[in-house]
Parts: sequence; C-alpha cells; structure tokens
Amino acid sequence: MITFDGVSKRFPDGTLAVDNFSITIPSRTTTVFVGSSGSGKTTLLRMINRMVDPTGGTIRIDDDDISTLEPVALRRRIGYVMQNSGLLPHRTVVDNVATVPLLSGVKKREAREAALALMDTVGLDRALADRYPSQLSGGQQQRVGVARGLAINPNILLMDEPFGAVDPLVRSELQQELLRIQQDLAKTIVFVTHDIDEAFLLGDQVVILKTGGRIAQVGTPAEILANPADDFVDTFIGAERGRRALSIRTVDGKEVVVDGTGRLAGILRSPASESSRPA
Amino acid sequence: MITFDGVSKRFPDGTLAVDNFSITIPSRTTTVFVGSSGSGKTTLLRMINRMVDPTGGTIRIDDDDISTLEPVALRRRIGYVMQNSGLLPHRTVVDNVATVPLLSGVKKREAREAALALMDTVGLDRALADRYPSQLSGGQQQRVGVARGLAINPNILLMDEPFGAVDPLVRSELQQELLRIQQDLAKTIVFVTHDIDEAFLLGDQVVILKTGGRIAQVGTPAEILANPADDFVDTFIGAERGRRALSIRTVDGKEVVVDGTGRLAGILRSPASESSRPA
Amino acid sequence: MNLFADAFAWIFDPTHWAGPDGIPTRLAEHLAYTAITVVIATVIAVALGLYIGHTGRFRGFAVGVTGALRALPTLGLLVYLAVLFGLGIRFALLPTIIVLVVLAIPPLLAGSYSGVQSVDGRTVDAARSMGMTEWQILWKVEVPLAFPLILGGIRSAVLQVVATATVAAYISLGGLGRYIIDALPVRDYTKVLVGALLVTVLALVLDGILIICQRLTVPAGVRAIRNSPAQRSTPKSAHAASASA
Amino acid sequence: MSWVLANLEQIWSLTVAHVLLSIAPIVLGFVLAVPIGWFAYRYSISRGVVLTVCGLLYTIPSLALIVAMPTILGTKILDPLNLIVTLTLYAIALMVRTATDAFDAVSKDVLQSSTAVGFGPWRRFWQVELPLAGPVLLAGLRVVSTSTVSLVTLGALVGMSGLGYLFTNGYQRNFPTEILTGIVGTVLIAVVFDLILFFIGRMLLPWARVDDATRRTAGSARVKAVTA
Amino acid sequence: EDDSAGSDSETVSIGAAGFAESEIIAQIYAQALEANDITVDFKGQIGQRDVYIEALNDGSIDLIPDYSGNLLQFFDDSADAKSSEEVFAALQDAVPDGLEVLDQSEAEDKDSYNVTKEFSETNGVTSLADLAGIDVPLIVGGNPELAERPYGPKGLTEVYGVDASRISFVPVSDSGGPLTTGALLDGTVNIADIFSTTPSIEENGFVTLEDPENLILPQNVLPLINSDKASDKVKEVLNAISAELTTEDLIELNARNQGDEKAEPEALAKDWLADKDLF
Ligand SMILES: Nc1ncnc2c1ncn2[C@@H]1O[C@H](COP(=O)(O)OP(=O)(O)OP(=O)(O)O)[C@@H](O)[C@H]1O
Ligand SMILES: Nc1ncnc2c1ncn2[C@@H]1O[C@H](COP(=O)(O)OP(=O)(O)OP(=O)(O)O)[C@@H](O)[C@H]1O
Ligand SMILES: [Mg+2]
Ligand SMILES: [Mg+2]
Repeated sequence: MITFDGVSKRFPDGTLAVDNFSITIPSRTTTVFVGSSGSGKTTLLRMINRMVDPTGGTIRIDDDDISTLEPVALRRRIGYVMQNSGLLPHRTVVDNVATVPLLSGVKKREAREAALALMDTVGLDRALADRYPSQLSGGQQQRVGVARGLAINPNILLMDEPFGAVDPLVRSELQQELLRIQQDLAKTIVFVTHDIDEAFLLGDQVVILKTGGRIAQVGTPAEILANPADDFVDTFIGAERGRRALSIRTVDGKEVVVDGTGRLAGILRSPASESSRPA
Repeated sequence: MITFDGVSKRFPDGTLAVDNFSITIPSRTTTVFVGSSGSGKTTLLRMINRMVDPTGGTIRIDDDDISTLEPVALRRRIGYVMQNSGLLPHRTVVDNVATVPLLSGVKKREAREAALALMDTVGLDRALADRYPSQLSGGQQQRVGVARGLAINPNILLMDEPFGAVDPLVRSELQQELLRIQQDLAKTIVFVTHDIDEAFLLGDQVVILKTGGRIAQVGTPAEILANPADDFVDTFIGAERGRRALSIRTVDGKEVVVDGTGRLAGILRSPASESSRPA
Repeated sequence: MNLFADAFAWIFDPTHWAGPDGIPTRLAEHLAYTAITVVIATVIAVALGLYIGHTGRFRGFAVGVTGALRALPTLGLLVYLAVLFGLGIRFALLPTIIVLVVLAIPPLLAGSYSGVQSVDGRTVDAARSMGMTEWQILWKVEVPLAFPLILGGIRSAVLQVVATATVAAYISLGGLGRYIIDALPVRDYTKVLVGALLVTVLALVLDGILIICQRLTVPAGVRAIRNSPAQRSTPKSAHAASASA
Repeated sequence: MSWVLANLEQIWSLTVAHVLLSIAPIVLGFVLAVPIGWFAYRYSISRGVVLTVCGLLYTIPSLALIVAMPTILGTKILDPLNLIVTLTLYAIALMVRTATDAFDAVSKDVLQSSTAVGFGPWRRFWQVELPLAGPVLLAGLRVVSTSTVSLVTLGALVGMSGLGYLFTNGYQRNFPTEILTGIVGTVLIAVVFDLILFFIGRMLLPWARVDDATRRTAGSARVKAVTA
Repeated sequence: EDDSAGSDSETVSIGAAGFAESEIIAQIYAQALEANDITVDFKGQIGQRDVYIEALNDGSIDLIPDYSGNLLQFFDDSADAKSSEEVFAALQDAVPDGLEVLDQSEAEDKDSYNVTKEFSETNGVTSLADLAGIDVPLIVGGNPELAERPYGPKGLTEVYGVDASRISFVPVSDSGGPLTTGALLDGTVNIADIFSTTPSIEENGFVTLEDPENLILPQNVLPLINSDKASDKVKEVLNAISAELTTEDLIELNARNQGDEKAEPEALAKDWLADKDLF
C-alpha cells in the first residue's frame, strides 16, 4: 500500500506541480493517474521512488516514510517503466533486462537466466535477446522496458505513459499483455496516462487529475463514467462522451451502434454472449 | 477527381513500394489510405504532387496526366500537410501560412491578411501570428500546417498522418476541426493514417492497403465494418473488432454498452436521438 | 612539382635516416612531445569535461575557457613562457608542453562535456530510476555512450598538436619542426617541404589509428542506431552544442 | 605597463594591421567553404574526398605553408597575400566540415515539406536550407574567426607585421611585457570579432534564439563544429 | 616586374632583418630620408638574409641595412677578401645588377664565438685557434642557419682544424638573444655565436674568441639598395649616416633597446640622429 499524505511539490523555479495531494493506493491492484499535460502525473509518480522529493507532506510505502529510505536502495526495489523505454542503447536486450539484478549483486549467469524467463513473460521472443534496443520496433522496446521493470520482482511497478509512443495497434496489444501479466503477478501498479480510454481499460482505480495534481475524481471506471463528479470530469471525459453516447442503427441488415459524433462504434451482439470484465 | 491507373513505384534500391495500383478518388470528399507501416501510403500520396514519380502507370487530375505538368507549379496548387507539420522553423506562423502565396507572387500585405484569416479558419488565435513554430504546442503546429495547406485555396489537400504526433486529446480535437472545415470547404482530401479509428472517423471512402500498396478493400466505413472483404481486413480491423463487438449491460441503473474486451464502450441513448453522419 | 621530387629524394636518402638530426630521431621526438601533451591534456580536460557534462555545472565556464584558450596565440604563449621562466633552453620542454596542452584542451574539453551531454537525458533518467548511483551512471552509461565523441575530441587534439609541435623547434627543441625552422631562414624549400610532409604523414597515421579506435569503441547498440536510417535524422539533444554561444 | 603606454601608437598600428590581415581569410574562408560544404553534403560520393582533403590541409604545419606560398602562387615574398591565402586555406579546412554538418542538420522533414509546397531547388537553397544551416554555420564561423586571429601572429616569422611582431621582438629582447601585450591584444581582437559575429547572428537568425530556448536545434552538429 | 612599393620613384621601401639592430639602423635610414622629403615605407622583421635579398629582388623592398662580410659571402662564397677594405671592394663587384651598396660605415657588428670566462680559463682558450688543441666536446649554439654558413661549425673544421666529430650544434632561434646567452650560462652549449655588439657579452663577462684567420669576415654596416632608387639625394643622405655610425653607437643603441629601458627602434633612431646633429 502506498499512501500520499498532504504531499506538495514546488520546483525551484516556482512551479507548484503538486498541491496538497492525498490518496491511498491499494496493493496488488492497478491505479491509474490520468490528466492532461502538466497536471503533475509524472511528478506524483516520481515522488514514489524519490526521483523527485516532495517539498511538503509524507509518502509511505507499507508504513515506511520513504523520506527515511536511501533513494538508490529504494529505487532498486521498485520497477519503473517510462514512455521512451529508457533502455541503455549500448547494451543488448538481455543485459538491459538484467541491469538491476546485476547492480544488486546477482550472479551474471543467474541474472541472464532470469532475464530470459522475463522475456517470455512479456511475450518477447528469446531470439531477440542479443539485439540492441535500436534494432527493435517501438512495441518490442516497450516490452523490454516492462521486463526490466519486473526484473527485480518488485512489489511496486511505476509506469509513466509506457505505451504513449507506440502506434495504436501495438498499443492495444501491449495493453492486453499488461492486463494478462497483472492477472498473473498482481503487482501494485501505478500507471500514468493522459489517454482516458487507456485509463478506463487498465485501471482498477482511476484518479482524474486537474492542474497542480488536484484530484477531480477517484473511482472505478464504471463509477466515473456513470456519475462524473463535476463539470471538469464531465468535460475531461467529454471527448469520450460523444463517443460513449451510443445508439443503434441498421446497415446492410446488421445492427450497428453509432456514437454521438455519428461515427460507427461497433456491431451489436446478442446480450447472451456478454463477457464479464476481470477485476 | 484523381485517378490512379495501374500505378507502380519501384525505388532505385529495388523496393517495390507500390505495385499496379488503380483507384478513383472522387472530388470534394475525403479518401483515407490506411495500412500498416511500409504499406506504401506515403509513396502513393506523394505521387499525387510529383514528390515521387511513378515508375509505371498514370495518374490524372481531372483528366490531366500529371506527368505532363511542371512539378513546382503542380505542387503550388495542391495543399500538403505532414506529420511533423514541416513548418519552416525560421519563419513566424503567419509567414509560414503565407509561404506559398508569396512564392506564387501574391503581394505581401494581401498574403498576410489571407494568412490571418486562415488562422481563424483552423481555430488558431491571431495572437500567435508572430510566434515561431518552436514556440507552439504540437497541436498548434499542426493547425498551422493545415492552414498552410489551405493557403492557396487548393482543390486538393494531401495529408500524411497529420495528427500522428499529437497526444490523443488534441488529436481528437483536430479531427473534429478537420471534419468541420471539410463540411465548410469541401475539398478533395487524400488522408493517410495507420490508425483505423481515425480512418473510419474521417473517411468518406476508406482504402485499406496491404504491403506494396495492394488494395485489400475500398468502401465506406460502414461497408467495411459490416462486411470485411477478407481475413486480412478482418485482422486489420481486428483490434477494433473486439471493441466493436458490443453488448448491453446495466450499471447503476443505466444501460451501458460494453465491448468484446469487457471494456465500457458507452451508455445507450434512446434510438430517437440518433444523429446522422454527414457524408 | 620538382620540389616534391627533391623532398622525396631527401627523405629516401639513407644518410638522413641516422644521427641526431635523422628522420627517426626527429620522428621519435615529435611523437614524444605529442604523446606527453595529449596524455596530460586528456587527463585534465576529460576529467573536467566529464564532471561538467555529468553535473551540468560550470558549463558557461567551460564554454568560456575553450573559447579563450582557442584565441591564445601559440607562438606568443610559447615565447612568453620561454622568456618568463628564464630557464633558457635546458628546460625548453616545459613551456613547449604547456603551450601544446593549452592547445589540446579546447577540443578535448568540448568533446567530453558535449559527449556526456549528448547522452539522451531519458536514458540517464531511466538509469537513475533503476537505482544506479551517480558514479555508476557516469561510468556505465554516460562514458560508454559519450566515448565516440570523447575520442573525436582526442582526434582533433592529436591533429592539432602534431601540426603545431613544430613550434617546439623555435625554442630549440627537436621534433620534425626542426627541419622547418632550420630551413626557413635559409629558404631551403626542399627541407621545409620534407618537414611538412613528415608532419602530415605522421598526423594521418595517428588519425587513422584513432579512427580505427573510434570505430571499435562505438558501442554496438549505438552503431546500430547510426546505421538505421530511420533514426539518423533525429538529432541528439547535444546542447553542449551552444558551446560557442 | 609604462612600456605599453609609451608605445601605444605602435601597438595600435600593429593591431590595425592584425585586424586587416585577419578579416580577409575569415570572410573568404566562409564564403568559399559554404558552397564546398554544401557540395559535400549534397553529393555523398564527393563527401569522403572533400572532407579528407580538408583534414589533410589542416595537418600541414602553418609555417611551412606560409613560406611555400610565394613558390606556389608566384607572389612576392613579402606579399600579405601569402599569409592571407594560407589562412584562408586553414579557414576552409576548418569550415567545410562544419558546413557539411550544418546542412546535414537541417531537418529533412522541413526540406521535404518545402519541396511539397512548391519551392524550386534554387529558392529552397536560399530561403530554407541556408538560413536553417545558419546557427551551425555561425558556430563554425566563430571558431574559424578565433583561430584565424590567433594564426595571424605567425606572420611575424615571415615579416608580416601584426601583433605577432611583439612576440619575435620581445623574445629577442627577453621582454615578457612586450610578448604579453601581444598575447592580450590578440585575444582581445578575437573576443571583439566573436562578439561582432554573435550580434550578427542575433540579427540574422532571430528564430535561432527562440529555438535555443526550446532546445530544438540540431545540437550534435554544433558540437562537431566546436570540437573540430 | 612592376614594383608596387615604388611606382612613385620618390617612395623608398625600407626593410629590416629579423633582429633589433637591423631595425634600429633601418629606422635611422627611414627617418633621415623622410627628413629629406623622401616618402618611405617601412617593413620590419623580414627575416634572414636569404629572405630579404629575395624581397629586394622581387621589389618588395628597396633598401636594407646589411653587413659587408656576410653579404659578400652570400653573393660569392669563394671570395677570399680579408680586410675591411678588401671586402668592401669585392662586395661592390659581387653585388648583382640592379642592386648596389653605398658607402660602408665604420660600425661593425659581426658574428663572434663566445665562451664563458670559466671555460676560457679551465681550457686555456682565448682564440678559435686554441680549439683544435683541447679535448672537450664543443657544443656550439647559434641561429639555425649558422649550421649552413661557411663561418659556422664547418669553418671551425676547415679553417681551424677542429675535428668535426667533436663539434655538435644546438640551434637557437633568437639571433644570439637571451636563450643563446642562457644556454651558454647554464652549460647547454659551451660556445655561442653572439653578435659582437650584443650588450650581454659584456654583462656576463663572456670571452670573445679571437679569430686570427679571419674566419668571420669584417662586417661593416652599409646600405644595400635597389639601383633604381639610389638617387643622388638618397645616396647623399645614407652616406652621411654611414660616415657617422660607429660600433660604439651600435652597442649603446642595442643596450638601450634590450636593457631595462626597452627603448623602441623608432625612438632610438630619432635620438641618434639628434645626437649626431644630422638632418
Ligand atoms: N524539473 C522541473 N522544474 C520545474 N518545473 C517542472 C519540473 N518538472 C515538471 N515541472 C512542471 O510541473 C508541472 C507538472 O509536470 P509533470 O511532468 O508532472 O506533468 P505531467 O502530468 O506528467 O505532464 P505530461 O502529460 O506532459 O507528461 C508542469 O507545469 C511542469 O512544467
Ligand atoms: N526513397 C526510398 N527509397 C527506397 N525505398 C523507399 C523509399 N521511400 C519508401 N521506401 C520503401 O517503400 C515502402 C513504402 O514506404 P512508404 O513510406 O510509402 O510507407 P508508409 O505506408 O507511408 O509507411 P509509414 O506508415 O511507416 O509512413 C517501404 O518499404 C519503404 O521502406
Ligand atoms: Mg508526464
Ligand atoms: Mg508514411
């Protein structure tokens, strides 16, 4: 469990990126911070592994005040995945995955074995092990990033727009992969995105943020969609609103669903085949 | 009307980017080329303004074989918008928009006036006129790109993944803006994307391409969605398929629609409020 | 071109390959000045450059220093030090080395600090968030990635030092400059050309060796980036860049 | 110091001579190197050759080149042209590489898009490529300017008076003050030249400053310009 | 060949060799000629004889002070003239067409071999003739070109019979200046070629070795001039100077130039002319 308690961050240049932010992030579920650019999502995330130190308030991980923990050691037990994968370009895939275990003194051979196993976990062909990051596609790079984040078997995994830079098809694949992995591993994942669609897909708990890290609404996707807390949330999911106000038409003899913008949303199946959402 | 008639392009290095491609692009509507990376979309688009010359076949614009037209003159009467906006970094916004008219000999004062008016059209604050492109956000830059494409009041507007690099919220806004502009101006737009979602939203006619510019299916979005021509198309719109296989559930007393992946797709309105799509 | 023929004849004359004024001796002296200089300058400049590049501190200082050092006239500094130290020619090596070190520092410093700064900030950020210490970041991430640029700095430095070490002869040291400085007052063009040719050949050989080193030390992954055309156009944010700004 | 005051007139005239000897190589070097650099950038076959030749030129000891000039050019022995041509060659050697990098650094997207909107090749060069290469060219020019001003002092060894005279003369007289005066003078000229170029850059490339602030320019090329 | 410096026949371009004394005398010439309404153009620090003779030949300069003996050897290295008068007479014949020498002055400044007092006493050496008899390796210091001169190390062997293998040469490019002096003092060399009018000889108590065989020729100062410029007026002025210039004058002028006063050639020339009440 991670708790933010009245946390603020004012950068040296005066920007108040986060203002008195409090929340509890339950263990073994996925919490998504969503908000537009500059709302403080990254800052919040980076405070968890002390890449950024708050200027006010306390952050606790399972009751340890993290400001009392040694940053380097703390970071080594928290997985971190970022948008541009942040892989070391001069190391092969397998070495990238094994970086942190090696830093922590795991034997080379062992670390390599573990890394190869992790490649399986994230759905990467072991044949890619000896390639360099630049020889992979964007989607593959992100998978390596996720594998690296998992390499130390952390309880906590921080993900900062990990799929923001890959094309929509691949992104969708990666999202499914993450859902699958999370079903198996059940980490405490804190996920940052500005894509409300992605937030609703991945989040058990979704935190909608306004500028300054102010919380507009916290809840499950269904709760938020059914009852937007205020106008801001309403507007924020507005781009979705049109698309989520659906109605039924008939084309070519099939029942199709169109959204508020008139766009085709999909084709209606018989209610019997309904599938239930995990979590 | 633009017609491709058995057009092929083999690059000097031997790559056959486009193989015997034929299609008719009707005037005053939007045709979207969609396909994954390397399928030849950009190559097709660039053949229209002779940035690339075909190695076989003919392209006609309203019955003129374009290979008989002078390339520079041709380009000056076709608008072109690309992913990275391609703005001239050393010229202000208004100068960027006015570039082509000035090249064609329009008076400076006039061109500037027209450029300012175009900024209104694409929804850019005139206050930004004297900024340099690097001082704008990605979304604003794309708007300038669109304005520049429209500056010569072309009949044809070519757009190569113009919204690929901006974040999803902004992209959605730009897409709406483009729909609005197109409703007013009714240009012949050829639009390239690899986002099937975007293709279905913007295209009156959607062309799904396989490698080598081979056509997998041509049709309106509804036609394609209702009757995918083959397995390729089916797979290609596959990521969408799940999301578009909708069913109805009840949450918090409201009828919500969920998709094949179990994700919330939206909330059902009464069929009465159905809106019809501008075609 | 007759001059060139004469110069080659001179060079290949076996009598010029022996004795204290022989080509091997002069070459060895020249190499020695170069080596001493480059080693000293590298230690100073690379250490400083890595520090500046890693911390981002004193960048303005580095920019200023490189500019100012570049403006220092080699000849002036040389005679100034020679006269100032009043050591006569017995210790001529000292002013010579100082002057050459001054000459070698700007490219080395610029190469190393801009090398470190050209490393993608996100890579460094990722390394830090994985739990690397600052020292590990420097040695395991920044230095390997900056190495080609650092070596590039060494290359420029070596070229300049080899070409300029000729001035050592002006304050009566040896080296290939001897041929030039001795022949200059008597307008013995052949010998001047001999000096110039030997210096140029030496510079080329050293440069060739360094180019090979550079090729070998480009991290394989980075080489892959260079070779993939897609990435080639993406300029790194090597803002050290504005070095001259 | 008193020596300086007593000889201000001579120092000034040497300074003026120094400045005059510096300007031509800087300007000529730049004007000649840009087209050569563009050529090397445009035609990749020529690139290796051009850059190698420039590298070679740079390794020729300057003194040797200066004294060889009358033989090569058929000029008179004390003709300032000897020094000017030599320094111009060095300026070119330094500048061509930078110019090539400068053109390399111009965004291919921007070039493509300017072609797409209907720039012909000639206009594209003058209105797009050249201005966009500007910041890197300027960085290179500033390095060339500094090094040329410093190299002009070598003229003193072959009878071309500039501030280098103070070096040879002070050396023979065992007079550090005089030498130091020459050094300081040379550095000052270099600094003044640099400032002038800096302000010319500000005037001609107003957008580059903005770009700098947003950190978008092709930095790596400029690094090369500076490490050269 | 067009003479750029002297297209106006009343402009005389005066050069000076690359050492101070030459410059002082050249300044005396220049100021005297100017006082007689002849326009002069001054080019200092040209270099050594080989250079300035070429400069005279190609018209870069018209006039330079020179020294009789070395000049004779330069034009005719087989000449066997010994006394001052013989040398001058031979020189007038040897000077090539287009150039001429004017009256020589009594002032003489010649290369001289110097040793420290200590060396002189330990080895009993006061004359070049003593060198062949001692068993000490001779390390000769002097300007680089000395190695090539007939009166250099070669001359010591040929005229005084010093075994060539015992002589080594250390080039010092300061024309017998401080470095040469320093080298002699600290033992880097044990014989140094220093110009006879150099104040440091006396200051350091060096012993100038006698030259009974006249290895080093008399070196009277005289103007070497382009015949075209040797108008009667010019001759008259220069001859008047030569009539007054003495060796003592040279020593004093050099002392003021190199000693603490650091007087510049221009000022020294002015003082000398005033002193002698010339012009
Ligand atoms: N190091 C810093 N110094 C000063 N201001 C900063 C710094 N880092 C972030 N900020 C500012 O703090 C605010 C929040 O930034 P943050 O990066 O957390 O936003 P974000 O929600 O992650 O945005 P994005 O979606 O663009 O990544 C912004 O206004 C940003 O400009
Ligand atoms: N100038 C060129 N020389 C050689 N091959 C090229 C060239 N331009 C494109 N190609 C090749 O032609 C094929 C089609 O390229 P094109 O750029 O048209 O694809 P695309 O559909 O636009 O892809 P993307 O979605 O990545 O932009 C690719 O295999 C590509 O590598
Ligand atoms: Mg962020
Ligand atoms: Mg494309």
